[in-house]
Amino acid sequence: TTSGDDDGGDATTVRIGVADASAPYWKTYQDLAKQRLNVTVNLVNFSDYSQPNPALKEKQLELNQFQHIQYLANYNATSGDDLQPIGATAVYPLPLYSLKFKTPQELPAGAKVAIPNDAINQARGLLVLQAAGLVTLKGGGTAFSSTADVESKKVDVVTLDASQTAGALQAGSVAGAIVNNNYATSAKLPRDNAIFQDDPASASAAPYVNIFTARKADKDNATYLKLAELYHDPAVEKGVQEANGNVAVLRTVSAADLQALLTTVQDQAVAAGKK
Amino acid sequence: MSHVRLEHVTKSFTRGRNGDRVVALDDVSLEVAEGEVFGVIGHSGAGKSTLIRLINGLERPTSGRVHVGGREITALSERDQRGVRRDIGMIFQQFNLFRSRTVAGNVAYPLKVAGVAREERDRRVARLLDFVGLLDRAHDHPEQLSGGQKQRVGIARALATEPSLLLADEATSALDPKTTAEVLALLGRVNRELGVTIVLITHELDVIRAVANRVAVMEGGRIAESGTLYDVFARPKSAAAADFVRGALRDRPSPETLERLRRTHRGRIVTVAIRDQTGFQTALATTFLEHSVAAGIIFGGISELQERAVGSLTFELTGPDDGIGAALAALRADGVDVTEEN
Amino acid sequence: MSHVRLEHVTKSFTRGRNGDRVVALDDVSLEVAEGEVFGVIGHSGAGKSTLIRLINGLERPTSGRVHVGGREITALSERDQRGVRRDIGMIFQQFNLFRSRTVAGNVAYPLKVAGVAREERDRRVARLLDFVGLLDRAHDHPEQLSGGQKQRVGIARALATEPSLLLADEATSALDPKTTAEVLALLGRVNRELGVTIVLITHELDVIRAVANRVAVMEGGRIAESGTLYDVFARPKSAAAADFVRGALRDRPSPETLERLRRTHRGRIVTVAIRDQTGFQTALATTFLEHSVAAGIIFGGISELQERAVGSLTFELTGPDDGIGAALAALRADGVDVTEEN
Amino acid sequence: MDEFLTNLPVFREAIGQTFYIVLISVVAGGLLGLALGLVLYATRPGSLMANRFVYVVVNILVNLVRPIPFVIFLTAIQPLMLVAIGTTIGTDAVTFALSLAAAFAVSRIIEQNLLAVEPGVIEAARAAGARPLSILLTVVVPEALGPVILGYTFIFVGVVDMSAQAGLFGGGGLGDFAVTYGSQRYNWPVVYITVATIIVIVQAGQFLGNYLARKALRR
Amino acid sequence: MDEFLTNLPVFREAIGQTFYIVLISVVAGGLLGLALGLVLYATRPGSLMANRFVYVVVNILVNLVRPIPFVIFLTAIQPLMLVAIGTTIGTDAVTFALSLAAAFAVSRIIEQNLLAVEPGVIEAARAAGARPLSILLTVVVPEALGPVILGYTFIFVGVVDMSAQAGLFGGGGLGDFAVTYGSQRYNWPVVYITVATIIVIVQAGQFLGNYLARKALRR
Ligand SMILES: Nc1ncnc2c1ncn2[C@@H]1O[C@H](COP(=O)(O)OP(=O)(O)OP(=O)(O)O)[C@@H](O)[C@H]1O
Ligand SMILES: Nc1ncnc2c1ncn2[C@@H]1O[C@H](COP(=O)(O)OP(=O)(O)OP(=O)(O)O)[C@@H](O)[C@H]1O
Ligand SMILES: [Mg+2]
Ligand SMILES: [Mg+2]
Repeated sequence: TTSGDDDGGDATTVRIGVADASAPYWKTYQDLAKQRLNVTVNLVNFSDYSQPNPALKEKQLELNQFQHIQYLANYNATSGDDLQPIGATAVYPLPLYSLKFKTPQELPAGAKVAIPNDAINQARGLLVLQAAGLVTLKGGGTAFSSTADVESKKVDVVTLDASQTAGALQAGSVAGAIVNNNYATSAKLPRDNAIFQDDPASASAAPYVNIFTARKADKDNATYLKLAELYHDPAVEKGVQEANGNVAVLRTVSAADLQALLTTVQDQAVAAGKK
Repeated sequence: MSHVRLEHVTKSFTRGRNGDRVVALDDVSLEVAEGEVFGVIGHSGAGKSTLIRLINGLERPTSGRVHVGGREITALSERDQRGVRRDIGMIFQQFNLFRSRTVAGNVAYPLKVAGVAREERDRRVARLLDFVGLLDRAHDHPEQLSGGQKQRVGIARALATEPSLLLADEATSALDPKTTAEVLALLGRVNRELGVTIVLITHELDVIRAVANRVAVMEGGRIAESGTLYDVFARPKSAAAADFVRGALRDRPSPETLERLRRTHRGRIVTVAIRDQTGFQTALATTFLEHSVAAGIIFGGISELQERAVGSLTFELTGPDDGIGAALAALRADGVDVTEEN
Repeated sequence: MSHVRLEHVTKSFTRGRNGDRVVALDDVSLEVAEGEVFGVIGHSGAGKSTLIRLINGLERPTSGRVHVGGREITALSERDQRGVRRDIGMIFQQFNLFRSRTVAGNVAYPLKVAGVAREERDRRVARLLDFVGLLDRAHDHPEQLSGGQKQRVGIARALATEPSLLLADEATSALDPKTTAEVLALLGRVNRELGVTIVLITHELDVIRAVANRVAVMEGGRIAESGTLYDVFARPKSAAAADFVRGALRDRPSPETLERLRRTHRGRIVTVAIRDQTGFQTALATTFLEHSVAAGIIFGGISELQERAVGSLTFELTGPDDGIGAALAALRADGVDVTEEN
Repeated sequence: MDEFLTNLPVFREAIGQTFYIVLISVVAGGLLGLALGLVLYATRPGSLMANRFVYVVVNILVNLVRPIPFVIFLTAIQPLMLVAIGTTIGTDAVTFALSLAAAFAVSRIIEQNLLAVEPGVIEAARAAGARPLSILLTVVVPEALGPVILGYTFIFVGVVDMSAQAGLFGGGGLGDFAVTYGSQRYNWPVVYITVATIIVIVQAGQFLGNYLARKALRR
Repeated sequence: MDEFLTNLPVFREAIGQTFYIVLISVVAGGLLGLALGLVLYATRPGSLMANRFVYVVVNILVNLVRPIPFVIFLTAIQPLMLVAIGTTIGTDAVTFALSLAAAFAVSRIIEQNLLAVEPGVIEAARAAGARPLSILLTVVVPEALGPVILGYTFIFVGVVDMSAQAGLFGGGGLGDFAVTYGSQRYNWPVVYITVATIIVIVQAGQFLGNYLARKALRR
């Protein structure tokens, strides 16, 4: 079996780059990997999303699990790499929260709405706001839109670090906020306060399915595929739901399908990059 | 009335790892009268600077009391000491000029502190700088000045506010004789005309002589002797004072000088003390002539101390041996202090 | 052979906003022979420190050349200058002690630079500190010392490597007469015994007198006069030298002193120059006696310069007016330099 | 390059935000830091207004704040921020937080530089009867001015760097622009141009600082 | 609190990482920064080894690096990092980057503090015929030692703060722990305990620095 570059032999160690190592389900996952697959999983936590992919490419990780297809496509397109998805985990809806208002329509004109500032979440957040009728985006918006593409707006969009939108909402600095699920759960934002969200089950949300990613050469590596599968062990899935306020829509998609989807989205990304 | 009074003041410093103590001042009591020029002399390390620094409270005594102008400065808070200090000018041994200020800015500083209005300040600064010969350097910074020029800035700064008490720590040590004389004349003038009390530390006799009324001789942190200028110099009682006076008056040849003198002078060499005796010279000459002794002055110094002459002259005596003996005996009988150098 | 030679050296500094220039040295040429003690005197700001700093290359001249020990230091790179500097000791006017080092560390520094081994270093440091009376303060830091003590550390440091050339900038200005005499005796000894050439800046006559062979008098950046000690002091040719000598010898009463003397002395006051004339005193006395004039010495000084007497005495003359007139005329006829003070 | 041009308006805005954030932080933080630094210097044992209690408290306070991760610091002072400026996000919020952070850093720099001032000149000022505060402001600070100016320049550069974290809280600025429009999108031209702009701003500040320091030092 | 206990092993590891990152960065960055600072000081016009070219180049270089956002800086030096330590992520990578960043900051602090040294003592050393490098190391640095120690203390605190960004690159450490296990999860006990730990470390460093500086200053 394959192993980390530096440690050969039987004892298999796999380094997985993640962005939420603090979530308890990873502990469950690591235990199971040891028991069932005799694989030692080393989690490497990144608080910056721009790093796990280059690190994987540089063979400093064997796998990473923090992104969705859309993010990976974007990365491959812009960096010229060819990283591949080998297993799906879940889709998370991206809801718009408000503490004072019940529907998007109630938001007064000029109210401040926070969205994440990283490229992918920002585009997705803007698409959510557009769907909610709060902004319109240039050319109808793409997975690459940024605040610069806002054509007309009812509300004032402010970008914050993804981890900060919930806090800004709670502090009363904004009237509404796009909050990623993990942060909503951590911030104990009541689910009821989600006044709008994209539909995780819809086909349009398909590119937002989160994935295990490997280097292309490793896309058929049995150990890695098993590790991806292990995510859907009931114990892990339960933990994932707990960590995400039961809003995760768990997905099992075959590696081949994921890779095909990636190709499509990546082509779109390349096209978007050229325009 | 006394302007400055020290009562049993002791000051010691800790030094080194094992906490050794240096006793810089050891039970010093002292009184400086209002309007007096008080000289403090003593060898290097005797405690002179420490003494002066206690007077304006830059240093607190380990024990004892210091009174300035009737107020016990050692009992005052730092805050109350400030009022006292505004009326005290200080010339530092190491100048302590502000590097961030120009020459004019240095002199203006105490005036600013005292709240003197701008025009008045400028006027006074110009006058003082003119006096110390640095008016054309008003806009230079201290590091552009020579040692003596720096000292002159320090003097001008200390005098700026026309304080009623001036503390001068070796105020002319870096100055040439001519400039020293000018500075001392100024000190004399402010003392006489404005009644400024001056405490003057120096190792130069001429400085003391030019202006001091009374002197204290320090030795190892104690005051070995104090009294009027004339008394201390003409008739030193303590070994320390005698020692210092000998070095300072330089009216008696040192052993080395004597040796050199002997090389060029074949006659007998005697030193006669001069103590303010009018007509004394005539008596001396007469005595020598009477005994057919030729006397040549080869060394000596007569200074004027508080309007009286003090010093000594060294003569080479040539003539018949018994004549010389008789002349010396006659002089001694007259009460003249004659020492034969050998 | 000349140890130090300056050829037409000029040094000017820029100052102020409008780029004014201070000419610190103006076309100075100078030669100091090997093994000589060369004194430099002059008023404050005359350019003495600047001159000495050019010799070891701390300052580069604006124009002109400086040779030390046969090498043109002004033509050497900073790197090559270092070799020359190792053989030059320097005593700074402002001491420039290392605050980060103890007293012993300061003295040891040049030895370290010279690569002297540890034991030898410790031995030499102890010997020097013992000499300057600071052995018990070896482990103190400079800020714990008095002004004179700091200067003594500077002296010990400059002598540490037994350099062949010693530059002393007001090396005794902070010292009392006794310590000064000790330091000068040491300088004399290193000069005689080790053949060290010394360039000595001072404003104190006694310092020059004690050790210098030749002197230069500086004035406004120029050398007003130079020659043997005796020539310059006994017969100054330039106004600058005369001016300085008058201030330094202090053998003539200043106007203020004269005024005071006049207050207590009713007779006529005359000053007689003394120039190394054996038997002169007898002649003087005889003349006065002959004319029934009583003469009292009220001021004066006779110093020994290079084994010759130089100075003057101020007399109060009492007696018949015509007698005094005749006596003075007789003295003048004899070639005696008599000035009537009035 | 194309993408850079598309984002030109955002870039322009980012420059404006950076100037806003940096200038206000350096000035406000600089003044507050000067005050804190003076307190640290003046109250240390043996100094002009020696006060063990104040010294220890301020000393600890300054250390309390400096090492806290900026995200947490900003979160922690949110209540204070709401009172002071009514919001916890955006350019003003970041500026507020950065000013505070800069102040604590400045205070240490000031303390260090003032400590190098020779005791002799302070004695000269005391001997003239000057008040401690006046001595601090008219003697101690001017005597240390050269290094103090360089210290401020140091902080200026530090604030420009810290302002990159403004993006976390919607503060914008060039650092955020370089990251979100540049490195996060693997768009290197944007990164280069933006970083170059930052560097030009910093160099300009540094040259000014060096120039002023040289004037103050006169060497 | 419970959650804190669950994460205790991670916390322990984070402490270890922080010590590792901070100590190496302060020592390695400190030495490199000292060297750079000496170059800045010694080559400035009128100084011991005045060299306009070197001075301008190093001056600009130092400013090139300091203001670049840490994320971008770390990305930019990845090729260098691969050569030097064979990885671009993890504790070593962060330590490497922080050491560099600290070095550039240290250089400015050193420069500032050395500038306050009195020219007279340097002249005394030159007059003794000492080499410029020897003067720098055995005279100039010792004369400025008090402030220099405080400068290092300042950088130490700064490095502890910067080490919070280690998380960006999988470097771990207390700062990252406080953010990812604490503030991002709105888990305040974790934040408090972690920040308190950071502060204790920093206070200990500061007290040591103050103590050493006082010894060096003797006032
Ligand atoms: N760096 C400088 N910038 C401007 N002027 C200077 C500088 N250094 C010296 N000078 C000036 O040059 C002249 C000569 O200075 P120098 O220090 O040589 O005098 P000095 O004879 O040693 O005087 P002192 O006996 O007072 O020490 C003085 O007028 C002084 O002000
Ligand atoms: N801070 C200090 N720590 C330790 N010892 C000190 C301190 N200040 C002064 N001393 C010592 O106290 C003694 C008296 O010092 P002071 O400065 O009063 O001497 P001084 O008479 O002024 O000498 P000088 O004529 O050399 O200036 C000296 O032995 C000196 O070394
Ligand atoms: Mg003294
Ligand atoms: Mg001089």
